[in-house]
Amino acid sequence: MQKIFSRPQSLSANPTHYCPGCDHGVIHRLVAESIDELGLAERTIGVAPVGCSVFAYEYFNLDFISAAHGRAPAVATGIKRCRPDSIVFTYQGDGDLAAIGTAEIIHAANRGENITVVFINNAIYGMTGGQMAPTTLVGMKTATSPYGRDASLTGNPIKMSEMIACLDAPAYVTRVTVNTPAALMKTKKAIKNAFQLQKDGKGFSFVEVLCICPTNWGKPPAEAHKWVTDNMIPVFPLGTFRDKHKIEA
Amino acid sequence: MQKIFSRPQSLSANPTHYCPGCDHGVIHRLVAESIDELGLAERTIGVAPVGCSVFAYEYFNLDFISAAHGRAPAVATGIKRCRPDSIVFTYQGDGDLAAIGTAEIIHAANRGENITVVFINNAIYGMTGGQMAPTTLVGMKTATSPYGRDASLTGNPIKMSEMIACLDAPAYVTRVTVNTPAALMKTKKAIKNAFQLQKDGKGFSFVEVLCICPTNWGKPPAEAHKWVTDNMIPVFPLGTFRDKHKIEA
Amino acid sequence: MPKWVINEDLCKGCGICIGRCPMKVLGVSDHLSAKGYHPTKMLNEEKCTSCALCARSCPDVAIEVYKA
Amino acid sequence: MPKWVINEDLCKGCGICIGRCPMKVLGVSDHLSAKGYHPTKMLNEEKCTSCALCARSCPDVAIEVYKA
Amino acid sequence: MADKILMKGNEALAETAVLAGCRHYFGYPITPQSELPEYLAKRLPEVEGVFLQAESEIAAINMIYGGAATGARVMTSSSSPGVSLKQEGISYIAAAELPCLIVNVMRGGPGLGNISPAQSDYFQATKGGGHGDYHLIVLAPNSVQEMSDMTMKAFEAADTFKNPVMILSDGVLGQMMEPVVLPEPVNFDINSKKWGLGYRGADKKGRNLCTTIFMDVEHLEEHNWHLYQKYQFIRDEFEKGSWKDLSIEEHECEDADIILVGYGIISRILKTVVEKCRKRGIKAGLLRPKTLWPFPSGRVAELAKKTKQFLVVEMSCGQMVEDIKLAVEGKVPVYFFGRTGGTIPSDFEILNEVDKIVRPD
Amino acid sequence: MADKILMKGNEALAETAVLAGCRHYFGYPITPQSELPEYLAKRLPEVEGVFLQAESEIAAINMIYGGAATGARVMTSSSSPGVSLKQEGISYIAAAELPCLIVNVMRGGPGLGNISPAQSDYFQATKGGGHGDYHLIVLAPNSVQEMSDMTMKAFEAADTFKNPVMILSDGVLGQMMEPVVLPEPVNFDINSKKWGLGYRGADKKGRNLCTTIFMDVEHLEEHNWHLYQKYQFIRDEFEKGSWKDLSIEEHECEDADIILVGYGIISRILKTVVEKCRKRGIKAGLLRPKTLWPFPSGRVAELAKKTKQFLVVEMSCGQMVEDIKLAVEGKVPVYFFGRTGGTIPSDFEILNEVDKIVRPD
Amino acid sequence: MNIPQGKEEVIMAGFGGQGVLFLGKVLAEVGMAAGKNVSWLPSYGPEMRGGTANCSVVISEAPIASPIVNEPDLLIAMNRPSVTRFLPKVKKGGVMIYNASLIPEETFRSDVKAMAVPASRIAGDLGSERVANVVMAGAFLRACPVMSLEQALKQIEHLTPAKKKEMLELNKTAFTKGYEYANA
Amino acid sequence: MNIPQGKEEVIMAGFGGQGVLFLGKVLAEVGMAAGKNVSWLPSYGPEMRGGTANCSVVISEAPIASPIVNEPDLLIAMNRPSVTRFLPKVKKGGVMIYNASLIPEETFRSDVKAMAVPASRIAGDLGSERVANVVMAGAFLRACPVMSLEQALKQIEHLTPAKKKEMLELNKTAFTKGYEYANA
Ligand SMILES: Cc1ncc(C[n+]2csc(CCOP(=O)(O)OP(=O)(O)O)c2C)c(N)n1
Ligand SMILES: Cc1ncc(C[n+]2csc(CCOP(=O)(O)OP(=O)(O)O)c2C)c(N)n1
Ligand code: SF4
Ligand code: SF4
Ligand code: SF4
Ligand code: SF4
Repeated sequence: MQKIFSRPQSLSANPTHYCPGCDHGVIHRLVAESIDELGLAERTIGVAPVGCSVFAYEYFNLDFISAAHGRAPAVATGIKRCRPDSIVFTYQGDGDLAAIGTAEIIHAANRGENITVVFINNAIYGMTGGQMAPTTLVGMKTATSPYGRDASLTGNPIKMSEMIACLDAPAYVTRVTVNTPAALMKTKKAIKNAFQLQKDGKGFSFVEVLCICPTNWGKPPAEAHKWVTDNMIPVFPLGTFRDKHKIEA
Repeated sequence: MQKIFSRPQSLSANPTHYCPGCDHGVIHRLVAESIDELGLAERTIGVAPVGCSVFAYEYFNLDFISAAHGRAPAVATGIKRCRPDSIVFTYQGDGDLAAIGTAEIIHAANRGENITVVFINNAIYGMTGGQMAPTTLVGMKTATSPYGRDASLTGNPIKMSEMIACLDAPAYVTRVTVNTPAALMKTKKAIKNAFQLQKDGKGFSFVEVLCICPTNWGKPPAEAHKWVTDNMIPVFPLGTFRDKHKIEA
Repeated sequence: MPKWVINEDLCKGCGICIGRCPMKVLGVSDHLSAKGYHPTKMLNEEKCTSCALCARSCPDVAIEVYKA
Repeated sequence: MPKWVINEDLCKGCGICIGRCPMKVLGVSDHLSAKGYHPTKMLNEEKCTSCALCARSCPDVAIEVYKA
Repeated sequence: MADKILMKGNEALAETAVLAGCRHYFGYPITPQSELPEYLAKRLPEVEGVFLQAESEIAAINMIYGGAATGARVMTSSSSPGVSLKQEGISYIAAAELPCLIVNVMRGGPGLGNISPAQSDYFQATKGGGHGDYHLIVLAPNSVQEMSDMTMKAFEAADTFKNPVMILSDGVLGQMMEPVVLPEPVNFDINSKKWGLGYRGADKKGRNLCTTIFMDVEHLEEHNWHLYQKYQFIRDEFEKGSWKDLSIEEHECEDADIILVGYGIISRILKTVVEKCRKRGIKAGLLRPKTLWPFPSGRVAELAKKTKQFLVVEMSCGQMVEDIKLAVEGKVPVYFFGRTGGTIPSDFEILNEVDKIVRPD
Repeated sequence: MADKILMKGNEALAETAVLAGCRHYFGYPITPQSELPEYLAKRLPEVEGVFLQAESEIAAINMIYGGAATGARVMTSSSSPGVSLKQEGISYIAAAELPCLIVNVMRGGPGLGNISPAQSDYFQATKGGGHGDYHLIVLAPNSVQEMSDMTMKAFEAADTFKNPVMILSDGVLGQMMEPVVLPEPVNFDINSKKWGLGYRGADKKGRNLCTTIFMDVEHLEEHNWHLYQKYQFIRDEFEKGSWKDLSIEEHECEDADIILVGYGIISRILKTVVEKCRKRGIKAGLLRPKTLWPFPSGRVAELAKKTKQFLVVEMSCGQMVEDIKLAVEGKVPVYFFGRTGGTIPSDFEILNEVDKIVRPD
Repeated sequence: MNIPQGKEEVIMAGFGGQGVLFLGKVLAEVGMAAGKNVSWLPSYGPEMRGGTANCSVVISEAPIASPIVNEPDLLIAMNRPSVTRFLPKVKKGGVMIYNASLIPEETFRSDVKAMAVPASRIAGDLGSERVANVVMAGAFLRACPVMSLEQALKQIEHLTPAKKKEMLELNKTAFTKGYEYANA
Repeated sequence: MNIPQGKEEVIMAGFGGQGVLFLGKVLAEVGMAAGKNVSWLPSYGPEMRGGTANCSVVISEAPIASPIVNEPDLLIAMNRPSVTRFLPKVKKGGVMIYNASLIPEETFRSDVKAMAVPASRIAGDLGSERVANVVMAGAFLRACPVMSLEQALKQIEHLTPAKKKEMLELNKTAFTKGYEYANA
């Protein structure tokens, strides 16, 4: 019998604490596969955020550090500047990266730090129980926008990829999702591209993944994945906003 | 004898502590004139930054508060939300707004707070003695970039107006300068537009002014003003990046 | 040796694999796992083409797929 | 009463006004002000057209301009 | 009993803030206090108030700085790591003498730690986690009822002394439900504070200014001693003045051979311990500081003359115990027992400690 | 004398960091310490090091967290308001037991205050301005020479105890120039720390992990007491062990009727005062804590048995005086004299205070 | 009606979705309505994610010192892991009510009275497994009779969100069935 | 050579642009080269902006307790405001060297010896007003003779940036002129 699919090396065997159907698990796997395929495992250092993926370090067989909420890009900068030969990536949610961590991600990107950022945009704060994120859609009801997000009071969802693509330094900025097998393959490619670029010393790479939070959206996974297509993608268009080195070409 | 020009009402008679030729003084005057002409003086609240203009409150006859370094937009938000009938503006330097205050300005802009921001971009930290700012030009020598800013280590100058114009909410985003009489008139118009919009409840208005820091640039004012044309404008193009309500039309 | 192997301790019964299986050969088992979930089970291994779409869709990497 | 009045306590001798005066009627006085600057002075009031460009350019609002 | 409602501590605090006339909340989510902002996100719009989730704790505390400067009753809340981020802002607010309410629902630290209840931010709250010589008034409730009562008091104290007030709570008090009787609503008028930015009453003289920079050494020193005087005044008000009731709670201390000291949730456990001690013939007493700053040092010093020893119990490695020692001045032994990381000491183990002390062998 | 150079305190500290093997600086400008980053901006590139001006103090301290986790010798520096912003990060670094150097060149507070010298961040530095039970090792130089010497020691202590070390200086020490003799450079190898992230030595077992979250109450409590034990050990090392020399400096305390206590720049003024006192027949002594945490309480307690009183002098409203009182335990009176806002007390006025105490009337 | 030992300390535990916290709330409300002192303390935090949930309720004649329950008088176990985790902590002579639909019968502890209630099945029969927690609440009232069934049902009414009227009847029947089953 | 009273406490003050801090540095280097203990403390901060600058230097046989100078033995005043601000603080019997080009002569203090040095003019004659500070340094050496002129000039060399060779001669002459003027 030939093995068609099994767990990648860099992904630990620990069961995750994620809710049933949560996309975090699948994206962890794609990151681990990319690292394995590029042979980077032994020199990769991951930076976990504060968010549901705070325990990401439990799920990867890699050197890892857990950063303070929002500061992963600064932590990654410190690591990369002290260990330039290592491959450094951050894995951050939208509260972590687009709210409290805004300054750190913008400036790491603007400096063109040679790191990779995997940005999990599920339009909500998961770990703390479903509060509004800067990425929450207008009208969406959350624990802190019980009447639905009102643009006149709190503005519109913030588009990090577009904003980061305004900066000169970033090498690669792309937005993908995992709500279908096809989309998932694309995301795999994007994440692998990002690490490839870092490996080649090409600078800052940023992959935004539109994800579901079945628990706090109050929707079963399948329905949630459809909701991504119907509601999130229209606001957060998929696509590549920067590809300095034509790696997708 | 008819008076052609004298000090605006809202500008106090105190001599400023600014260095000879520093643009801060002229811009203070334009802000005061705009407020006077729109008859907003008695309901305007200014927010001073930490920077050379930390004492701005000494130079305006207006209610004023001095914010912590970089937090003026948050302070202004607190004020505006508690006193919606008041006119609130922040006056911030590039260290204050584009470095430590990145998250606060981005999110105040993204929420569309109905405030006015006057952003003094002199490509350097003035008050603290000429350190590098995120807006410092590549190759420019400063106290903390003694060999000239190296894009490969610290990236390129950050363009705040362009970045803020990526957001949906802002009503008005423009970049001007004051290095010639003509430019100065334009800046006056821009600042007045910004306050007009706030008065009309149209939301967030942002005026970036390219300024000189003769002291830390080590250039006499006239030369410095020319340097703006020759070196800064090519990197920070003048123009209006957002004008939702066609106020310039 | 079976084509399709599931680790019931990892499966959280989210049902994603079931929905993604082109051959519709996966279903929910009625027993509860130790963690309190109803794990996915193989209904008809013959029809399974070992495409591994289920495995690749599983957030918990609970499925392994083999081909004869 | 003069067209052009300067407040020497405000003037910092930055020279901007001198450079911006289209009639070139402004110059540097040789005495030091209390603050230790050489304030600007009017060289030839006749030629001054009261355009007030100097005053509008002055960062320290040290100049007032009148017209007959 | 009719008006008793079953509420979480976080919710009781939030509802009382509204009843106290607070119409503006600025904060950022963090466990174990998120029910507080979530409650206000629902409630404030019902009373034309503003609930604003800030982009961070730092933005939140600076919104408070701006909001408080207008004279409005404003509040923020967070938990340990988030409160650490507010330290610069808190120093500014104290320096500017702005009234406001800051809530810390403490969790386990240092670092990210965990979200279980703890009391390890005592030093930060009472000695000043921020830079410079300043003090917060720090209140420590021990029940859902007090989460409500002390919130009303907090806003009063803040306005009376023009000083930020912190409610130092913990995960248990925030999360637990108990029956609570809510207070009557008060009418608060932002324009009652004529110093407020944007105040436009006819009696306004000149302009209103709020700043914390005093470049001249003389001016800053003057300001520092002015604050110092104010803090002494607050001390007196709580030690013997009209705020005395908020200072301390005591049980059977007069004849006690051993006085157990603890604040917040711990004080309730200590009460059981005291009862059990008395049953078993041990003359124990309970001293519970309700206000942590100003600390009731005077009363502690008095008791130090009467009792044989103190046992301080905290959910920390020992912080408040320093203030007890400072007050006791070595007159009698001061023992400490602490549990950390979210463990709440049981009455059994504390009783055990008491035994070790009073019945050594 | 040949190798004496005239240097600013900030520069001497910076150059010594380089000699200590520090190759990475992350910080944000603030007066009165900016010469420090400015010096390193020039110097580090000369030795293939990295100087990086962060976007804020918060980014800087988190870069330190990441950098220190690799095993590199890293440092940051700031002044009071900037240090307040670092408190969350400092708590994380202490929790993760990462060695690094943090410099606070203190200025006047609270709030923006001013840029003149002050000592009002003592509580923040020694009691923990951040959340949770943790401690920094805090060194207090009093000369440009010590700005250098203590920097070398700081990196050693940080690595020895796996703990962040703070140098608590002030505007005068940072800005003044004095002749200084710099130490010999040491060879530091990042790979000497096998726990470092990215360490790839053949002897590496499994992966290296750095985290501060302990969700299980048991684990966090275990970690808290582990840290507590470590802090006790550090205490002993400074009190009686191999770090004793760094703990304290004394002059004529043995027979003193009054012991003057002060740290940093103040200790130098007190030395003059002691001399003048002795000349005038007043038996005065000088006690100078060189290390503020762990505090030399043991020695203070001993002296409390010998002397008649203490006079603590600080550039604050009174912070270190609490640690003196804790050690003295009421055995003799502890007096306090403070100047704030940037005023540096003159020997005259201190002498005056001494007179009031020893020759009342 | 009074509480046997003057104080009843209860721990209830189960899977995330089993509504253990609501179950606790019912107990507390019932206790409060009966004029007792009550406290309710949830487990919070990571347990939210996927795992298990539990909650402590104290119902007491005297004021409650601490809401923390280390040694419960009564354990309501909704699933097997909860038995493993909490049964050992139950006081000697205490009671465990367990969800017999998910927990196979066995001899648990000789010194603890075990009441089997097939809550999930009963709830399923009523049309929704989700009300198994309310069934257990009914059973609890039997074990700790602080008020009459009628009075208790009033509390259920008051606890069920007004807009969820359809839930109301279901909850009432579930509570009653639990009460009756425990009676049998 | 020894310092008269064993310790010389100096304050020098002037406008921002007058190089007062460098002047202080020269004094400190000279003192250090003479084997004395020295300290140098600048005014820093807002005074930078536009206003005035001043700096304290202590040169002493014994170790220096504090670098802060409250009552200087010697004041070097580069402009009028500095006289107003610091002259009152000078010790009885102390000395003030003042820049006579900017400060009109008058009777300042009967108990303080006033030395007039037209530093700006001398410097101007040498081709650059900017070296007025160095002229004053020369005058200082006369007032506080810690070493010979020759030795002092070596320090000037060592203090002038290598790449500013053209400055070197200018500085040396300026220093010498100041020394000689004060001599006269
Ligand atoms: C300084 C600080 N503030 C707030 C928190 C609380 N907190 C933890 S995770 C989180 C946000 C989680 O949302 P997100 O980043 O979107 O990640 P997700 O959980 O959705 O994957 C917050 C606010 C914290 N731990 N630290
Ligand atoms: C928290 C904090 N960090 C740093 C500083 C020091 N500081 C004061 S102003 C300033 C930057 C000034 O530059 P900019 O904002 O560009 O204004 P400018 O002086 O050029 O007008 C800095 C870093 C401070 N006061 N507070
Ligand atoms: S809360 Fe949302 S983001 Fe977090 S694990 Fe559950 S589903 Fe995933
Ligand atoms: S330092 Fe620069 S910005 Fe500041 S006042 Fe002087 S010229 Fe203006
Ligand atoms: S996708 Fe994975 S976890 Fe979800 S049901 Fe299928 S096997 Fe189970
Ligand atoms: S512009 Fe103003 S300050 Fe400058 S020289 Fe002219 S009058 Fe003086």
